[in-house]
Amino acid sequence: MTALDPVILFFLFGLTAGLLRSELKLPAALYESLSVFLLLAIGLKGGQGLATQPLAPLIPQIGAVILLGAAQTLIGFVVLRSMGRFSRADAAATAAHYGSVSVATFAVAVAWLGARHIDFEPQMSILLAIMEILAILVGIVLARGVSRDTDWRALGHEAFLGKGVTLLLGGMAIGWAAGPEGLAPVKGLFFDLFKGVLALFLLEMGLIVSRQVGELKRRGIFLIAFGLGMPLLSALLGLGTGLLLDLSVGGLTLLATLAASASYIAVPAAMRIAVPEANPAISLAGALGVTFPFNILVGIPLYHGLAMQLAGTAP
Amino acid sequence: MTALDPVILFFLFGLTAGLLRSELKLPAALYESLSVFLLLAIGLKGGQGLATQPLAPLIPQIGAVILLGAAQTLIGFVVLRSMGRFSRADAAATAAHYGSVSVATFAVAVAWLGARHIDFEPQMSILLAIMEILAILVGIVLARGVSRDTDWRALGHEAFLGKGVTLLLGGMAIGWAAGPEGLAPVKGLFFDLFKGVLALFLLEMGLIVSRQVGELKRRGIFLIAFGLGMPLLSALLGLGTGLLLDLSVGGLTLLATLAASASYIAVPAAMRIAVPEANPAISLAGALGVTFPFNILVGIPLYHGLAMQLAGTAP
Amino acid sequence: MTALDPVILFFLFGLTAGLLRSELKLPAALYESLSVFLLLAIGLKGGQGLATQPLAPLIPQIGAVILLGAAQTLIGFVVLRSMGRFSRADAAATAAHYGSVSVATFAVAVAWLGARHIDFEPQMSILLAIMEILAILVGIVLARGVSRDTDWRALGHEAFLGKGVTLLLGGMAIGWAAGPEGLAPVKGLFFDLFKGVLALFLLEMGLIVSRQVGELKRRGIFLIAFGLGMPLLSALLGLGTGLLLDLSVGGLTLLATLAASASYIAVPAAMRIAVPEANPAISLAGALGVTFPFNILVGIPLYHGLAMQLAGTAP
Amino acid sequence: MTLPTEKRTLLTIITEAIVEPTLLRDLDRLGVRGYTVSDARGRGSRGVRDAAWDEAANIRIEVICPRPLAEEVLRHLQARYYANYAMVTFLAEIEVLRPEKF
Amino acid sequence: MTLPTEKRTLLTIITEAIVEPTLLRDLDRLGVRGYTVSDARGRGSRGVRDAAWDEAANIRIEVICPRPLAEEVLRHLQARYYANYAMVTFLAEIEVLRPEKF
Amino acid sequence: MTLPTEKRTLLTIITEAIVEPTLLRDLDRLGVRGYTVSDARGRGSRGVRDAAWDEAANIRIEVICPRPLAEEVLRHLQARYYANYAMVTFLAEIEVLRPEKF
Ligand SMILES: Nc1ncnc2c1ncn2[C@@H]1O[C@H](COP(=O)(O)O)[C@@H](O)[C@H]1O
Ligand SMILES: Nc1ncnc2c1ncn2[C@@H]1O[C@H](COP(=O)(O)O)[C@@H](O)[C@H]1O
Ligand SMILES: Nc1ncnc2c1ncn2[C@@H]1O[C@H](COP(=O)(O)O)[C@@H](O)[C@H]1O
Ligand code: NA
Ligand code: NA
Ligand code: NA
Repeated sequence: MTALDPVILFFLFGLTAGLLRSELKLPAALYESLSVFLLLAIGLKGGQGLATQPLAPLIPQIGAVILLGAAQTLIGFVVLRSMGRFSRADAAATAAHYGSVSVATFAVAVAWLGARHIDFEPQMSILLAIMEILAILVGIVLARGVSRDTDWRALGHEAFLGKGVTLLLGGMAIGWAAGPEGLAPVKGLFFDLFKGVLALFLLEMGLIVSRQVGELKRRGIFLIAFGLGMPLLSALLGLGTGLLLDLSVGGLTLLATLAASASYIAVPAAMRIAVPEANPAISLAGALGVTFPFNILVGIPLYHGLAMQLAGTAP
Repeated sequence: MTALDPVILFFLFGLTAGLLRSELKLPAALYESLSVFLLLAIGLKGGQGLATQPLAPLIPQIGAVILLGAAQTLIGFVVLRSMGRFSRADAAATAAHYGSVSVATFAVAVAWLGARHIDFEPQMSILLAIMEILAILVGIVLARGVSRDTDWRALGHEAFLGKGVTLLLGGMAIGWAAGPEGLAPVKGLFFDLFKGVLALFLLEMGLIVSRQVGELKRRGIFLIAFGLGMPLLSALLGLGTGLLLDLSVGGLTLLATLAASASYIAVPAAMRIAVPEANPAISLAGALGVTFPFNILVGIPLYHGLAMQLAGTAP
Repeated sequence: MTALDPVILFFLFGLTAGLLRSELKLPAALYESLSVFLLLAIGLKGGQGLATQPLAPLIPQIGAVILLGAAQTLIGFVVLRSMGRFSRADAAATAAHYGSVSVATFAVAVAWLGARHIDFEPQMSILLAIMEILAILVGIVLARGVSRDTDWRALGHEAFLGKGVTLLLGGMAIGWAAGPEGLAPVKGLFFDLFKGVLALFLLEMGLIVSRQVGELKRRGIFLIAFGLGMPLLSALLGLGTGLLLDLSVGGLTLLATLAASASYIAVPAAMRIAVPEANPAISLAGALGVTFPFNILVGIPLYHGLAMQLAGTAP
Repeated sequence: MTLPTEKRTLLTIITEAIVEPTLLRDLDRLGVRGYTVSDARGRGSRGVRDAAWDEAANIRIEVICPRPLAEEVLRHLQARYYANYAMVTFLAEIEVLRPEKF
Repeated sequence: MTLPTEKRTLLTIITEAIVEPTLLRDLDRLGVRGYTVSDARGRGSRGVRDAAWDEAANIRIEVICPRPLAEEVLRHLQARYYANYAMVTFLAEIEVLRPEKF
Repeated sequence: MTLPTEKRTLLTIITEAIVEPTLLRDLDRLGVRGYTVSDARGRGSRGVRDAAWDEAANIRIEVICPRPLAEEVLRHLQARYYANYAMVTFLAEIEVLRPEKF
């Protein structure tokens, strides 16, 4: 009944242009700038929300999503090893992608909820950062085992001081320190333009996703099945966790979306260095070529529907 | 009486800085990003207009501008061959520039009409895309003749899937699918910032135009005369076509501007590949060094004045 | 009592991320684009202010800041030569940095005053440009002496047609020609987004400042002392000059800030070419590593407090 | 122990950015196994190309291959591009480790 | 009067942008005195890398050094990177003016 | 049939981005017929230059010319830039097709 969100239309446009082999190409610096903007904006929004409420309830929530992320990564690993017959390295790297989160998917869900005036807990951005950090650590441990000579300092640096996590946490710290009033002067840039910037970003995402098609064809049906099944399972785990944490319908939807989403920026980069024998094309084809479009086109409304039923507020 | 539009002032600033050999230089990625923005925004605006009206009247209009563009290209070719003694390749390539359209000129005209609250038909952006596509095809045919081994597939790809046409058509499709309400969330970026972005873009255009002066000096008076005369003739053809199509005063002005404008992005790139023996410096010196400034400084108000007289609504 | 401005928080975030060696890095094209934007916006604001008032009082003001800038550069030179035992080249280059101005510092001061609804004279942007031009000339003369073969044309080109000065003067000319009403269509970009853009810019500034720490450690205490003492002294000179010119409290604050600030873009580039034997790392470590943070964190409120006392309007 | 390197030819092509897609397709067709492209600007007999916008940008293509293939590519470039495009090419002798790769 | 140049080896490495920090750290450790990095894109046995985003971007690293050090670096790259990363390396003979610098 | 190539010298200069305009003017004055410039970053005796902003960016200039001219340019660079700027230069032997062009 409701028309497609324009941000989704931008994604479909990019995808179509890419599949038709149009010469359309955004400058790399624009893509990077848009992603800096989105990470900061999400951090700022979360941070300013936190400024207006007590931080204590955060502690159990953080603990819960750490368990959630770890569980997802382990389940993914087992499925990929046993059913997909992936090598240990490939299974660990791919599982780490799915145990982590996609900021673009999160942003689309935030925009989707915003368009429907559905509130959610501000700490969702913190949980986003935590799941991103965690999955990198778990993925590396899965691939390597924990040996004596694990360089934990380098690992921690990789996980906590990567570009995405830095921008999210920094944005959150600023938002928290400034509060909603303090942020008013920069609202014109970071909040009012959020959806437009997200739309442009998704145009580029569509172009990038269109390049995964070749790899998907090569890998066949298992990767597609995993790319669809894993987010569904993860969303259910996310909804379960959210119910235990007593989240609102918006919070449930977002936690399900976070769980269902798969990283395609921070984790690939970290895995490429930490587990070099894993083939990055496989994980990316799954996370970007299947799971990302599934989540933004089908997943988010679905998870929201389930969240309403579980919260007993079905319309 | 009315002050100069700020977008024009930005153009003059860029031009002056370039002529004075200032060290001012915008990053190439910024220029590219601004042009992506303008093409998308024009497409979106056109598309959302189309969403609110029947598409049937479009068909005769499309047919008419195809004839208009083809006529302009042929006239240009004949003039350049006979009066300018251009080689066949140079004449064809330059004529293709003038048979096509300049998105920047169109954007300035849209801003000019907007500042005066003059409405126009939303399908002008479609006509823009059509004229851009067409001139590439006609130009190539003029230069090559249609031989057996014309690679029509490559040609069509070049014409329909170039960056500019893709963005225009994609923006239009999104605008049409979302409609004015659907676009509301991205309005803050694509519509509210339109004039500011156009101003920055024209600053860079001024810098680029300033570099054409050397070539103009080398080529002498004929190129300047052609660069002034061709748009005037084309504008009259455009006005005539617009009257037949029963366009509003705003629509007449825009169609005259489209006809008068000469491409300096899509067509040069296409001609460079398809007609490599043509000297690109000549066409660019004419289109950018003479016709573009003439149109935005003098042409648009002039065409609007003529449009009002022809429509019998002179103030 | 008042919370920190968000722009300052962005600076502190960048500084912290840099000191922690985060992988955060903004694309170079973004940094350049933001600085183009800020220079234009400051020019436009100043220019539109000038459009509404007579230009005659400007003449003594321009004369006064020329003397102010020259005095600062000379004092800096003498101090660096005698107390710092700098080589003639290093002393001249560093003094030129301090005799000039920092546009970022000026922008933070403008935002700071704006947030407190404190008015100031629009010609401050002109004085900014003048001080920037002058310090380059004085610095070169100090380092070289004025010999027969001084290439005054090249020098003038360097000083007047550098990127920063061109954008400031061009923006001012546009703002002046268009006036506040004329600028309305581009207000959405250049004025409404000003603080957000400044915040992003300061994030990058924080990252850049964090890299000066190594050099500061190497150079020891004198450079830090100079980097703190010189702006304080300059601010007093600026306040004195402002009182003679009968500026408002806002104008006094801005002139003190201008005097106190040290260039880190235009002057380093000019000195690198004109005085190559000077070590650029020293001047930058002082101007960026000490003086810039000092001015935006401590200096601006301090200078404003002094301005109020001197103007006899202490709250 | 010195490394068992083998000689190959490095062909470098500096030309207009606009021909990148066409030229790379040509390289594929001629049997080149790989190439590297970077952005550049410059000056030559066709004037200054300062990369301020796409029309005035250069690229720099490097191809490592056996000498005969390098010469074949050069011959193709000479026939198809030299007359009409800003283009400079040169050959250099280099050593590689995995000769089967190039 | 000809210039008193001396021979050195230029080692060029073309590889994935993602390994830049790790690889530069390795170079430092191996005793390299300097290097130059630029951005690139390309095609090779691991497919097209068109630099549309970080994952698909290449870099081009140049190191001027004595031949033995170049070979040591190459041996390290072969052991540590060849199997798992898109990477191409080659050596060329060059002449420099300040031999003590490299 | 082998191609009729001729030997020339390729002079590569890696230096601070800030000197680009001055240096290119010098090259013109010395009679160089063309050059190619690309952006770079790096490390050397003057520390890390990571191109995060203009002050810390490098460029890489290539000039194809006859050996004597290359040496003349080098001598000029040595006299005018070596002491005060981050700069590395090297010469390589290459082959070109159109000797009259360089
Ligand atoms: N002598 C040269 N040395 C290095 N690069 C050159 C030389 N001549 C030309 N180039 C490069 O090749 C491009 C095309 O050269 P041309 O066809 O001579 O205009 C120029 O824009 C330069 O980037
Ligand atoms: N024959 C070649 N000539 C020049 N560059 C190459 C060649 N083969 C590969 N490359 C470059 O090296 C990168 C990695 O190559 P590969 O490991 O073969 O995928 C490619 O993306 C190209 O940029
Ligand atoms: N050994 C080297 N190999 C390759 N590039 C170098 C080397 N040494 C210095 N460079 C480059 O030249 C620039 C200036 O070097 P320097 O003057 O030694 O600081 C550095 O920033 C690097 O980009
Ligand atoms: Na997940
Ligand atoms: Na036209
Ligand atoms: Na100062």
